[in-house]
Amino acid sequence: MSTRARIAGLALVTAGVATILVTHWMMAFWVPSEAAQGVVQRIFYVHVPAAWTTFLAVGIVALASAVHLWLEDERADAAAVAAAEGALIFGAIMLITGPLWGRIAWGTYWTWEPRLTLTLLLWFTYLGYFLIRGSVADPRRGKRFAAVVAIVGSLNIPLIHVSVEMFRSLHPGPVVIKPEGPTLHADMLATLLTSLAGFTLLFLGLFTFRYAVERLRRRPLPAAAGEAGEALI
Amino acid sequence: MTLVGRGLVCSYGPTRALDGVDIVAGGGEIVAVVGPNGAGKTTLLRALSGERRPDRGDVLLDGSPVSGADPGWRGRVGLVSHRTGLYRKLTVAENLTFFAALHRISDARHAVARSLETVGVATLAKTRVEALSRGQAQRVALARSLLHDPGILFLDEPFTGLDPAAAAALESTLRARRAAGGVIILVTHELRRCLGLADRVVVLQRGHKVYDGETGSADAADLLRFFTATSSDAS
Amino acid sequence: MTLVGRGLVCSYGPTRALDGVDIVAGGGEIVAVVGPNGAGKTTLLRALSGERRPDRGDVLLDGSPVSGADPGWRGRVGLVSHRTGLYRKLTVAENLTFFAALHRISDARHAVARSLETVGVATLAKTRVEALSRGQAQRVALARSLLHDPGILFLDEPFTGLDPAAAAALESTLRARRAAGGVIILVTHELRRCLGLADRVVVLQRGHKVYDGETGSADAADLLRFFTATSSDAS
Amino acid sequence: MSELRRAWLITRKDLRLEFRTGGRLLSMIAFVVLAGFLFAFALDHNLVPGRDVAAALIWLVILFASTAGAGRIFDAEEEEGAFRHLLLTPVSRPAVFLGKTMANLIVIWLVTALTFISLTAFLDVRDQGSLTAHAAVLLPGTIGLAATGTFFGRMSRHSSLGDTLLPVLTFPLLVPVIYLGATSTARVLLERPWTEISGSVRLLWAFAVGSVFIGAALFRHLTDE
Amino acid sequence: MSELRRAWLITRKDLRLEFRTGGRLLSMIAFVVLAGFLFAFALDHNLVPGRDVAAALIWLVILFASTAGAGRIFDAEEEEGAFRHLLLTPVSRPAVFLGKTMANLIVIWLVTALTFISLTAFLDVRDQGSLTAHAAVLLPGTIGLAATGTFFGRMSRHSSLGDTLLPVLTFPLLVPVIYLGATSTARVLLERPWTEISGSVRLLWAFAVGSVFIGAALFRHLTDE
Ligand code: HEM
Ligand SMILES: Nc1ncnc2c1ncn2[C@@H]1O[C@H](COP(=O)(O)OP(=O)(O)OP(=O)(O)O)[C@@H](O)[C@H]1O
Ligand SMILES: Nc1ncnc2c1ncn2[C@@H]1O[C@H](COP(=O)(O)OP(=O)(O)OP(=O)(O)O)[C@@H](O)[C@H]1O
Ligand SMILES: [Mg+2]
Ligand SMILES: [Mg+2]
Repeated sequence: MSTRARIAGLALVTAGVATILVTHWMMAFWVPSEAAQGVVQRIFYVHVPAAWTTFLAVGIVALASAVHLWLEDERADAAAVAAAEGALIFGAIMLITGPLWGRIAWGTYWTWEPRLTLTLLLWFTYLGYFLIRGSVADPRRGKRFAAVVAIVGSLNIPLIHVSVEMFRSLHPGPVVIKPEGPTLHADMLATLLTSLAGFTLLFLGLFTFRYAVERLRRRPLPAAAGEAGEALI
Repeated sequence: MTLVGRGLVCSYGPTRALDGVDIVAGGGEIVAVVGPNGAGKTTLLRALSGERRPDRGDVLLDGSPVSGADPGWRGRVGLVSHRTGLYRKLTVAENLTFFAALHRISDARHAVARSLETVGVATLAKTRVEALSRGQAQRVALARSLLHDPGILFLDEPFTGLDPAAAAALESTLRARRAAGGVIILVTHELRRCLGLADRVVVLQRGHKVYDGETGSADAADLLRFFTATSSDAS
Repeated sequence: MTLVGRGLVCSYGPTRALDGVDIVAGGGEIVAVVGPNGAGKTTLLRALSGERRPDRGDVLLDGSPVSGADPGWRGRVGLVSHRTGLYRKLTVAENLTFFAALHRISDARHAVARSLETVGVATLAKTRVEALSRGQAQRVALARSLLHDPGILFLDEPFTGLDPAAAAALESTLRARRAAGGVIILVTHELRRCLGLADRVVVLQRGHKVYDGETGSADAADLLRFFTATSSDAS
Repeated sequence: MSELRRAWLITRKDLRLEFRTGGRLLSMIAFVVLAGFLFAFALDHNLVPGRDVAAALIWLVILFASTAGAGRIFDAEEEEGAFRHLLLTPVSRPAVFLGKTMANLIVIWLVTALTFISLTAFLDVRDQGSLTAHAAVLLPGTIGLAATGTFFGRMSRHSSLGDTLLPVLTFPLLVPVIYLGATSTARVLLERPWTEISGSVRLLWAFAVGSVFIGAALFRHLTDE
Repeated sequence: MSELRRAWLITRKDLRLEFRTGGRLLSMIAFVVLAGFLFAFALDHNLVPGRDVAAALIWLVILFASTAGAGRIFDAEEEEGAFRHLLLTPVSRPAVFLGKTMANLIVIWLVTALTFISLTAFLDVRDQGSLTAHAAVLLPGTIGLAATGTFFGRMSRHSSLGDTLLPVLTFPLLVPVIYLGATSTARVLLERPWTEISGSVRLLWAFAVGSVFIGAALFRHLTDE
């Protein structure tokens, strides 16, 4: 199991990294610059895929958490933990690229506008996910509690998505995912989708690795004699 | 009917309150659980009643596992705990009627009146719980635990605050329920009373079971010595 | 030192919980107060300690009236009541240190350590009260009542939740305080224990004193019969 | 069906406790009336018409009622440890959640009604917007807030860290509700056509239904150890 | 002197309980930040400048903190019946009152500070009025409200009638304070000269000193039966 997981993880990570390298080439030499913002706009190809990968990760955490609550399956909890780490990592990428872009596009790193605030809170929620697991006295209760947090926290995603329309917002609205279909130059769309593929592959690779490690960590240790005897009763 | 706890382990954070306890209680049997303060008696009742799922081990009724998540199981259990578990701002009758309705008792009014009769506080039905004395409140708590005629009773120091008459009445109620085939697990510190009342006694110490035997057997006196000798510290 | 309650009357609204009770407790004497549930024992302690001013009657210490409004009096009184009276979110040591400071105890740390030692919970000093078992909390409540070495002790069912070892330790503590000349008023339902421990026993019933005599005298056995016979209803 | 009846029993019991204690309701009443006073006196009515702050104020008070309620709704349950006995009866967890949410909701409604009266009295917000339209906005909003309040109120009782996380978890849920609610109420006050409001109301209903269902489904994880 | 030290012990104990429980403080923080959000998004900033509601909002939050605090400040005392044991120590009643008022006050200050931050963030009320001037207005106002809160909080615990009477009793006291406070803060925000404000501040101080002294003097009638 664990060798297979290692091979699968390695393959996925390699594919992801390769695709991301291709994206970088596309970003640097291939895709046309956006008219208004110029070169700066190219951070778009990192920012948006990072955001979507975060969403994917959060979705997996919520799903796995729901399964864990329902079936009390350790595997589901391990999957949730693995995905939650991904959510934190890709969320961090999004939260770093966003302000960098904002510094140039808006003249400020940060403003308390709805999408940014909600995104930050989303990230904190999944930080809290880990804190709560560790801090509740009974570890099993901690897991279930964290699962509840994960599910409630994931409700944030649709809100983040519609927040741009709901509130007066600085942040640009959807250019790809909207009812009328994408309003984006075809080359830009291609670059974006390539980048998205790379991020997703990378995430799935890391996820597979982390999942295998979690499973290993939870395997009951070859116990001392007393422990083993007790377990048999 | 037999209630079995098998290899029960319960921790509060780093504290292991129960560390692999096995306990068996048959129908028509009163099992007394004794032990020094902090031994894990209350925790044992919490695990058996399903209020707290044990970290390890399981609870079986007639061989099939039970859990607090199962309403069927909860309907068969009666519990008296350290606190009265009543709503202070409601009257005695309001409290009991509320719990009777949640227990789906069809003739709630009658059941409430009868159980208040049993514990001798019938005249207090319209009094708010906050205006009761400690012993009166304890009687109401007992009435609540008997309301739905539960087959399995968990009693955590039920004699607390009861005057001798009420204590005697409780003893005879328990004897009657034993005769009717109920399972009764009784935690108490009054060794004399428990030796007179219970069929079997289990001694806990620091989360371990250190004694388990018939009260009638010759060991009972030893047990008393044993228990009082080793329980000098609560921590 | 003699504590006297004279013609004490206390009502809760229409309920007369105490209806003209006289009680005398000398220094070096343990007076037990017994009686059925709702007889007014707790109310009597509240009146004597000054927590509740009686509607009529007064409390005298060595002939001069005392009142809960007088800090000097409050400093001499120790109290154990039905509830532990501890802050659940504070640790055991924080609780006791707080009360020690309010009692103007100069070497608070030492006093706290010593009183925890006495009740056998020294190792729990850093535990929050919410994480204690019932008996452990009761021990801490006892420790708090002894902290400032009070000359007058009011104990309302202090044996609640104590294991036999702790109960024995409490008995010997009380004996030692009696020897030192303290006034001790003890409410309990354990007749055997109170007959063994107390010098005098007072029986309350529906707010009236119905018996008052030495425990050594021949009446004690009668008393037991008398008490159990008449207390069939708590209301 | 009979679980609904049991939920209603819990509601009735909670309301009875609420009215006998009085504390929460009365402090809310005091707060509402004082808030009306405050804005009536503090704002310069030549510059700021009362109507412009009325919507925000209404929702602020509703928020207050559900925030203050969130923590307190389980206080009476814990006073003498009654909740564990309630949980030990065969009543289902969704029924407990619904019962408590309903009690919470009724208190919020009372407070909201009072707010309207207080605003009418102090801010001269009179005859503005039809009552039906106001109710149509307030109904889903208060349902959603009551359910969230019950859920997180229990959560904060359950774990010490949960408490610290509470604001972080509730914000993303509450901010949009409050925003949608306040803007819709403002439009109702201005007597704008219903089509300008219906979109928000639909979102509020989605939130209300979602939080009631998710709360009911997940509640047992906050009650069974 | 040593009674003051004992009062401080009570304050420290109360704050410790407050921070370990978290509930009250956190629900206030949530409320404050959400209130900021709400007014920031709900008001049309072209019509209503944030500054105009800022003063009312600050005082509303302070009022909320002291109202919510009033009932809860004695909750932890009653949880296991600790208060009667506290009262049975030789500590004087004024010291108990001062200790609890101080704890109440510190929580109110924390909430007020947070309100300023939240308003600065959400309502763009930045660099308006000197901090010293704001503090000069808020100091007596919060002291007065904390003392009244403690007093009436105990009163509502003490008797069931007190509870019903509470709003009736507190209103006449609180309305002027809130009014004076909010108008003064509004003037500070507008950077009006101090002479326009000093009269109100003097009245606020009179209220603060008065309520602390009267509270301390009368407190024993609320504690000793
Ligand atoms: C400052 C911190 C920022 C954060 C936290 C942030 C967050 C996000 C998130 C969460 C998404 C995904 C939303 C969704 O698809 O539902 C997103 C998408 C996007 N962001 Fe940002 N962003 C930030 C700054 C910026 C800036 C400065 C710009 C450009 C001016 C920008 C432009 C975009 C664009 C164009 C999209 C794609 C929209 C779509 O097609 O849905 N972001 N951002
Ligand atoms: N909520 C809790 N959190 C942490 N530790 C706890 C908690 N409840 C109990 N404990 C600890 O677990 C141990 C067992 O407690 P338990 O209440 O089961 O004892 P017990 O046998 O019922 O004692 P007692 O006779 O005093 O009632 C004790 O050491 C106690 O300190
Ligand atoms: N707060 C109260 N309000 C109204 N009535 C009360 C209150 N407290 C006690 N009573 C009533 O006063 C009477 C005496 O109560 P008290 O608590 O003194 O009895 P007790 O002798 O201590 O009983 P127990 O043995 O049960 O502790 C009882 O009838 C009781 O119902
Ligand atoms: Mg116990
Ligand atoms: Mg009593």
